[in-house]
Amino acid sequence: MSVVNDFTIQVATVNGSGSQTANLVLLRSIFQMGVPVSGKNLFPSNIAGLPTWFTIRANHRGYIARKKEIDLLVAMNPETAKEDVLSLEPGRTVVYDEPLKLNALRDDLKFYPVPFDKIVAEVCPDAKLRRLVKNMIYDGVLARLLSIDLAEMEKALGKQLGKKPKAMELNGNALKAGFKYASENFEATDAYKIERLNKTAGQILVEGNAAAAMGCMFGGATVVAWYPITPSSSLPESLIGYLRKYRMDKQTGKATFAVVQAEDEIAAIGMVLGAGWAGARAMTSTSGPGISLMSEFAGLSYYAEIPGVIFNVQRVGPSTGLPTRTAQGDILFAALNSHGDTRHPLLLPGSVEECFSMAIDSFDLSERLQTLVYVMSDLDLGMNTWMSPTFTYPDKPIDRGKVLDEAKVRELGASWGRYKDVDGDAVPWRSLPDTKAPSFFTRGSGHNAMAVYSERPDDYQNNLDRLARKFVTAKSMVPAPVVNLRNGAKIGIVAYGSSSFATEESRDQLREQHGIETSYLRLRAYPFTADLDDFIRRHERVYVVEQNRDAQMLGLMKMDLDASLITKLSSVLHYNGLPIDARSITDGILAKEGK
Amino acid sequence: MSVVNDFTIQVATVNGSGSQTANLVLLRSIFQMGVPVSGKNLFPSNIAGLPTWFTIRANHRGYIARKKEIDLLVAMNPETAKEDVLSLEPGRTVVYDEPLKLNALRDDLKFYPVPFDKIVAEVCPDAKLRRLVKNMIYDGVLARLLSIDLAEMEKALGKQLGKKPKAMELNGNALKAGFKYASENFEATDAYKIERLNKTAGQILVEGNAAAAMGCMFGGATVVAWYPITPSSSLPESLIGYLRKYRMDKQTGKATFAVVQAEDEIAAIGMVLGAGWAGARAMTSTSGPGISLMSEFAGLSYYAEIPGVIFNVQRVGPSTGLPTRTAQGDILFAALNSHGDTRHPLLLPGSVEECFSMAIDSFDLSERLQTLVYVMSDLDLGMNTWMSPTFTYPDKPIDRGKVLDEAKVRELGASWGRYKDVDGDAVPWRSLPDTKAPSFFTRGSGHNAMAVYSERPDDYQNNLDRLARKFVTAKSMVPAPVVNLRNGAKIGIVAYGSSSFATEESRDQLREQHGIETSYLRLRAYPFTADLDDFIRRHERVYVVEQNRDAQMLGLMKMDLDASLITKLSSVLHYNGLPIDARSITDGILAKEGK
Amino acid sequence: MSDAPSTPAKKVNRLGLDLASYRGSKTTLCAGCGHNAITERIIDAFYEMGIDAKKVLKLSGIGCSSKSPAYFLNQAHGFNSVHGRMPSVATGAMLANASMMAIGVSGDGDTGAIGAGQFMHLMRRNLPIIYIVEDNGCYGLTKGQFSPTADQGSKAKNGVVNELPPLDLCALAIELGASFVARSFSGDKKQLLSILKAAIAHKGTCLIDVISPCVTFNDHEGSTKSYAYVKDHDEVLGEVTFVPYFEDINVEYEAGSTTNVKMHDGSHLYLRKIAEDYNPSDKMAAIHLLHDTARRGEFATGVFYIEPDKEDFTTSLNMVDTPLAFLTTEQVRPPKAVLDQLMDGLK
Amino acid sequence: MSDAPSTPAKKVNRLGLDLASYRGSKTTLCAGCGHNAITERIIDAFYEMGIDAKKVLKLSGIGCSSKSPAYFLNQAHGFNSVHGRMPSVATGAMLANASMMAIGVSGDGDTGAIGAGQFMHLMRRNLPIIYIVEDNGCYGLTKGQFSPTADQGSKAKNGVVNELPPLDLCALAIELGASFVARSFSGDKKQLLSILKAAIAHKGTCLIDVISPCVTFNDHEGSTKSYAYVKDHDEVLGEVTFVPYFEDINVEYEAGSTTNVKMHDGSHLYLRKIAEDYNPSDKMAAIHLLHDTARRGEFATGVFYIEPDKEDFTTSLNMVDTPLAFLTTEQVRPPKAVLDQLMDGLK
Ligand SMILES: Cc1ncc(C[n+]2csc(CCOP(=O)(O)OP(=O)(O)O)c2C)c(N)n1
Ligand SMILES: Cc1ncc(C[n+]2csc(CCOP(=O)(O)OP(=O)(O)O)c2C)c(N)n1
Ligand code: SF4
Ligand code: SF4
Ligand SMILES: [Mg+2]
Ligand SMILES: [Mg+2]
Repeated sequence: MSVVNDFTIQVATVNGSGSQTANLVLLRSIFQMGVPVSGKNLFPSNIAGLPTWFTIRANHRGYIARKKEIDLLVAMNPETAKEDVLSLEPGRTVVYDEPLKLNALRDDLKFYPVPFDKIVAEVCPDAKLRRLVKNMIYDGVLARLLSIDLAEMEKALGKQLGKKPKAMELNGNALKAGFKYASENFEATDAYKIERLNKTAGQILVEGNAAAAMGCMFGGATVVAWYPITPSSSLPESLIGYLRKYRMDKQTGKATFAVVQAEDEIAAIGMVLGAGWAGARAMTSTSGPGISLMSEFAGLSYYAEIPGVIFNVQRVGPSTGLPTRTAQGDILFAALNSHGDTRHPLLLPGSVEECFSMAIDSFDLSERLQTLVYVMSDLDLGMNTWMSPTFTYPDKPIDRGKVLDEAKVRELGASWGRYKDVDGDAVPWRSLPDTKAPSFFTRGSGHNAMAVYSERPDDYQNNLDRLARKFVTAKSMVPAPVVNLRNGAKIGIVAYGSSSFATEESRDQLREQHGIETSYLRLRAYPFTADLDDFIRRHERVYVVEQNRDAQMLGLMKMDLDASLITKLSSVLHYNGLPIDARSITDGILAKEGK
Repeated sequence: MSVVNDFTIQVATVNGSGSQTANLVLLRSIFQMGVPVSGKNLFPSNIAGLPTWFTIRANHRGYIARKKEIDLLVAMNPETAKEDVLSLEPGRTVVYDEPLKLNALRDDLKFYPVPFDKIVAEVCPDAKLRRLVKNMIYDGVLARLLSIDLAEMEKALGKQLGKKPKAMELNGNALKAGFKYASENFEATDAYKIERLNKTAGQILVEGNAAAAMGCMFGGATVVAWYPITPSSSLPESLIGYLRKYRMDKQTGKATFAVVQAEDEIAAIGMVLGAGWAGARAMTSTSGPGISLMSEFAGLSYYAEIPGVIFNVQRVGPSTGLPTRTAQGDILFAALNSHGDTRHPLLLPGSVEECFSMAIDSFDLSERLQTLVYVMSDLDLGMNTWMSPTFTYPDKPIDRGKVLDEAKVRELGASWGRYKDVDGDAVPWRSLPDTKAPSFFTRGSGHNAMAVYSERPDDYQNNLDRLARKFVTAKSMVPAPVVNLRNGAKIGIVAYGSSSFATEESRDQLREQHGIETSYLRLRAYPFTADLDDFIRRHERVYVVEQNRDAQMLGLMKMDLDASLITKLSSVLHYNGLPIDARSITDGILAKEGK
Repeated sequence: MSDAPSTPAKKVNRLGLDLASYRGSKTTLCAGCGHNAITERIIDAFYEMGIDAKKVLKLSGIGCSSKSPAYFLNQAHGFNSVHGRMPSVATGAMLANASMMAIGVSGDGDTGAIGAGQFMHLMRRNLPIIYIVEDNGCYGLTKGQFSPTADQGSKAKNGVVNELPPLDLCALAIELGASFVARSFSGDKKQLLSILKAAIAHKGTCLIDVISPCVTFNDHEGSTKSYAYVKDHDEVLGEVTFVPYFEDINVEYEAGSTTNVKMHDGSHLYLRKIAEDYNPSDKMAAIHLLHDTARRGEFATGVFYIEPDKEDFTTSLNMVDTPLAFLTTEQVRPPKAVLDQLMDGLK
Repeated sequence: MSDAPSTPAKKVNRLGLDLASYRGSKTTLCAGCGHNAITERIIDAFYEMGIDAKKVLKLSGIGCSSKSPAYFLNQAHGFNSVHGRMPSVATGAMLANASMMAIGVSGDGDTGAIGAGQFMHLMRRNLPIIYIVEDNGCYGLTKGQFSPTADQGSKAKNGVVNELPPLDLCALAIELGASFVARSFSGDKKQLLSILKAAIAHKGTCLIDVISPCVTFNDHEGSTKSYAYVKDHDEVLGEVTFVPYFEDINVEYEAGSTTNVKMHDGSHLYLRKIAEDYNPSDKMAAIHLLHDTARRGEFATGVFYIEPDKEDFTTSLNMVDTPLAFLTTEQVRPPKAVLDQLMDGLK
């Protein structure tokens, strides 16, 4: 009996060897057959020549988180082939480059040797191109082994290569040659199979960074200052593409945006604050090392109350660390980012869909609160390929918050003060240059409510207190958590961001395999809302799932929550640089439950 | 009846007007009379022309924290004179510049008008010098009013001016002229009086930054890289003076140190890490904005395990804030300083004496742990003048920690790995360049225990886990808290750093004025030791006293402590930029106690 | 009232504004600080050029110098940002609203030390800004430490000797691509005013290095940035007289050997040469002059280099005319059809 | 064993070490990357100069280029620090142990963008270091974005055009005070080796800008940093032959118009001039040459500037001979009497 629509394929290659096309074609062809999929690329921190693993998970129930176990290995990389094969569970399948002779390693696996070089030589006369085309052959082999419709592969290839007839032809031939070789040499296997389903209609395949970039465009970002860094770069780079295509003024052909590749992250955030101060919707995108460098400016923005959006596509620490490994490791640092008493709101997208929608919302939130907003994505969410429902067009116009217009200037008159709380929500009205509103001088904390220079202790403390109250106001503006309560569940789970899909899958495992019902609260923002308190109160024990060592979100929760609630909390942590998987969460919870 | 040896004098001047000498002479003359004193300078963030207040507290019980109420005001600054006078409690004394006519403002104060310009014209023929000498006159007036021995003032003046005969003469004359004027014009007042005591023998007067600088010299600092910033600059600047005097090699006249004024704080910390890596005892000194800029390197040092010492003389946030206002506001940010999972040990000097001793210890601690150590001073401790017992010469030689020497290389042989835990304390052995020990390549987290490049999930996680264990080892190396338990006390107080003196005074107030016994734990380091748990366990309610808005140390405690202990904790906070005072703590505790 | 005695007409500029309208808050710098004199000249220049202060953005880093923007043009929005980072803040602000005129004030520490990288990249971008370095060879606000423009061998009050050669910000600015590079002295009213007016008319980066003595910390022997020293060693490159387009061409200046530079806005700048062969459009000659004078321990002053037609950064970004800051939802949010199209491509 | 057949003597240098002793780990850069060729030349140079690798510190920032130190001199301690901050790390390391020789490897992004400020100040200090910029006009490791040395007008693979003029790191280094400034091309084995050897003998900052094509991201039309383009436009300033002090003066080189530069360690460097009047001790001439060639869209290569006697930073600090890293408690802790004296002063 074969496993249908529920297995994981891993392609082990070397980076720079051009396997990306083959992998995406494989992914997409399964998707086109209506079977939910996700693709994860585990790549090294160099450009070419080091081991890379692309993992495709197909799952009829729609689980799209990482799964630990590999069911089918495509072993193209001599360097890792042995270890890759040795780490498989018994009974699994290996497609491999024939000269590697991997079949000698174990006898509890199914081996399919493929003479890639021989086949590619036949279909690709130009020797220089063979390296690129070779990978397409394993797609053909897999089409045959997994019963994937070859036509779907060809369609996917077309989508991937676009209008490049020569490339289409070469790759198409390689695909067919692989299929043919498998048909002729391997008895039809029953182990793993893709069968048509109807579970991907209305769905898209997209990376979180591209989704966020679309969000930025529709969110009305006007100034983008960035500095390249893995795994963030593809966000601004996608955004540049979208802006150049969709944000040029129809009449004049001129840009409704400015994008600057800054000289570093300090300059990037400086430009964002300068632009935000002068009235743009400004943003930057970076990763941990950039967040570190932005700390000083972040503090200034908090006190001077300047809007701006920072996308933090998180990777593990530190700098000179592993830029291609994922983590949710900057939570505490971002929330507290700067010396002195400082707090920043965080948005926590839990899907590519939310990368899109929260990108849009982040600009409104930032302008309404007049403070920096951090959108905390991560490498897994940002750079991997996720299935998602199509995105929803925003139904509200852009909200620029409390910006003085002529009417408001008349209304407030002399009572206006840049840092005066006239509405009781601790959010003052701001005045933009080049308008009819009064001008003012912007500084850090050395000012009174009227923005006049002051070193008075009372002015300083009053301002600090108002800023604290503003952070309370923020609770009413940030997206509430998504709560799923189960009748009678004693256990609650709190998770956020890219841990969400694995957490949902883990809840199924706990219920189905261990008879444990759990409720779930998915955080979507910091500061926390009262929903969190309610949720914890309703449950006996609450597990906080995160991808870092130091239980960072739990740390933030402890700082805010009533001590009686804290006694209920404990952590399930995953921090080896790989995306979290459901089994790790399930095992973590079972262990703490004493099971 | 007069108040003897227990009052506060405030001199209100304009900065740049040369009042520092007069103020220190006044301070020192009281000190010389055996009466405990402390001096605090509240100065603006500019160089000349803005209001400055110098406050001297004399207290026979030895309280040296700030006291809120002013008993005797010397009003020299026309700009603030009115507000200064209006804010006094009834019955207090005002010495003022006659033309200001302050006596018209209130009739519940004692006023002593002094025609400073007239007097100075008589004693100082050179008109250009009068501005400088004028202040000495109020010292003379006060000597008379407070019964301070004029000879002690002259002695203090000698100490201050050293071997400058002309300056001595001019200032001495002004002093005498003031004394004479007061003798002739004011009836001997009884309100406040200094009487000789014997409570300053064996004590010194010193600022925390100078004390820390001495500690750095005796601690064997060899590389100092710094960037000017208030209120830190006087630490490295004092250090330069000490090093040039006491750390030149006798035989060759050459320096046993290198001091570099770096181009900014990023360069300063980079130099510290480069030097620490190559084997120096390296340090920098900065304040909050510098800590923010050092974040990226701080993370690298945590993972690459490079020693170094950072003195953080804290001021309020943010940059462009109030550089001349004090706070304990960088606690959380420093402890967590960098993206990713990172923790840094903090030393928390609670007196100028500890500024000295902890500076010495910080280098040993940093080298023993092979990590950055933050010494968390602040403006109040660092720049104000404190009475202190004389400092103790270190009784142990310098401890450079686990540095491979030839014997150890032979012993460990091939089993050595730069990041290998051979001793079970999670602290590996390090190898320095230019020794017989093996070389290795230093990177952030992309390495295994042998310092070989690795992107393996298990290597990464193992290393993170070892680093976490190393932080546990740190608990056995950092100074334990100072605990004072009171029989039957239900209330415990936790404080640290410059809050200590006010906290001790507040305990006396609580006991003597409100009948409340309290125990006290003074934190001296992060990570916390088990003493803290014990202390909390012993008490029903524990108040954590800090000088920041966000209860930062409490936040760190919550992250570490068992939830059952957290329920006992609450905060007493002071964050208006002025040094904390006992009354604020007492009131804060009383309010929470419902009294 | 109609029967009020007639008063002499208040002197006003082309906008009908008097000089006072161009002032700022009261200075909190030391009496006699060179920075205050520069502030005065800035006020004069904006007044005389008849610039609408509401169209000006004032930006700075941190330092005594960086406090100055609070002391001029109260009608303009100002931003005292963080140490060394005025260039990036100014860049962002000008992107948000490219119709504004930016004036950035920095110090030699702010620009030459912590801000060196941002300084370089602003020059390279040729951002339209008047970038004034109030150059006193020391860190005034932190009490007199050496800055990177301190003279080699000069001695601070505490006896420490500066062993490092000074940065020449003008030579660097020219090398880096700034399109208007000048130096003056805070005490030279006439020259500084002319240069500032010329800078106001130029579109692109105007780097003006103004020697500005710190009377408190750097006015000691051994420092070349003290008043006395500068007065003796101030080599005036040429007198600058500026003819703004809204005034008669008929300005008083001596004829002679002049270079007529056509400014961005059509106005002209005449340089009176001292060196017979000096040409402000020749980079190499400018660098040469700077090196030569520096070698002699002198400061050249004047406008060293102008490239009036060099494209500035905001122009190169091809933005719509409406400032980005004021675009509406309709202008910045593509229609739903675009989202649909994008979604289709991902199905 | 004594009866083993005799093998031909392994080629060794003056320390009796073979070339292999100077190698590092296997490169993980792209095949054909210019950076690898530079690594090879570094190995050759240290081998030929007979330098004890244990006396070398290898330092870098972040980037493909900054990975290089792992690929040479395995016997040396290496430090792959953070992006753009190699200069400060190197400075600290050399203070800790001034007896070492430092080699820093950086990229054009690492040095010209995020590291511009530290680059400036290292040059200004004349820190003794061989500072190599592996200059490919792009950010290799982050996949090919433009760096500040990318040519104006060149087009990245994604179609974005670089509108900004390139920084000339050599001209800047000369302006800033580096005492040895050169440029070469990663593919020019002979010249690069000579320059490296000369740099090894020089004490002070040796800035070597090595054009090093990125075969993966920048080897496209429009980029002047690609192999093909550079080969066509590579203007060789002069052949450099180095005579190290431990070898015979008798080195093969053509006689002709030469400048004999006395190096810090007593050895000599001969430059063969192409331009008749070129003199590597003349700053202005060097800057002139760089501007001229740059204007023509060409790269000058060779040693542009040498100031052999300029005091280096570690020397100016007047440190004791024992490296600070190895001072004992007795050497760094003054006796109790000093503390007593200090305490007395505060009583
Ligand atoms: C990140 C940071 N580091 C240090 C400081 C302290 N600081 C304030 S102003 C200044 C130097 C000012 O020198 P300069 O720019 O020359 O201005 P001046 O006061 O001489 O006019 C420094 C170091 C700071 N504000 N921020
Ligand atoms: C603070 C920080 N920002 C960004 C990055 C990402 N990053 C790594 S290498 C690099 C640029 C490398 O370019 P270059 O120095 O020219 O080296 P090349 O790879 O071209 O040799 C960048 C931006 C980083 N590591 N750290
Ligand atoms: S300290 Fe110097 S630079 Fe600062 S205001 Fe005073 S004179 Fe000016
Ligand atoms: S990406 Fe470019 S710079 Fe990086 S290793 Fe490859 S060829 Fe070299
Ligand atoms: Mg200055
Ligand atoms: Mg590069």
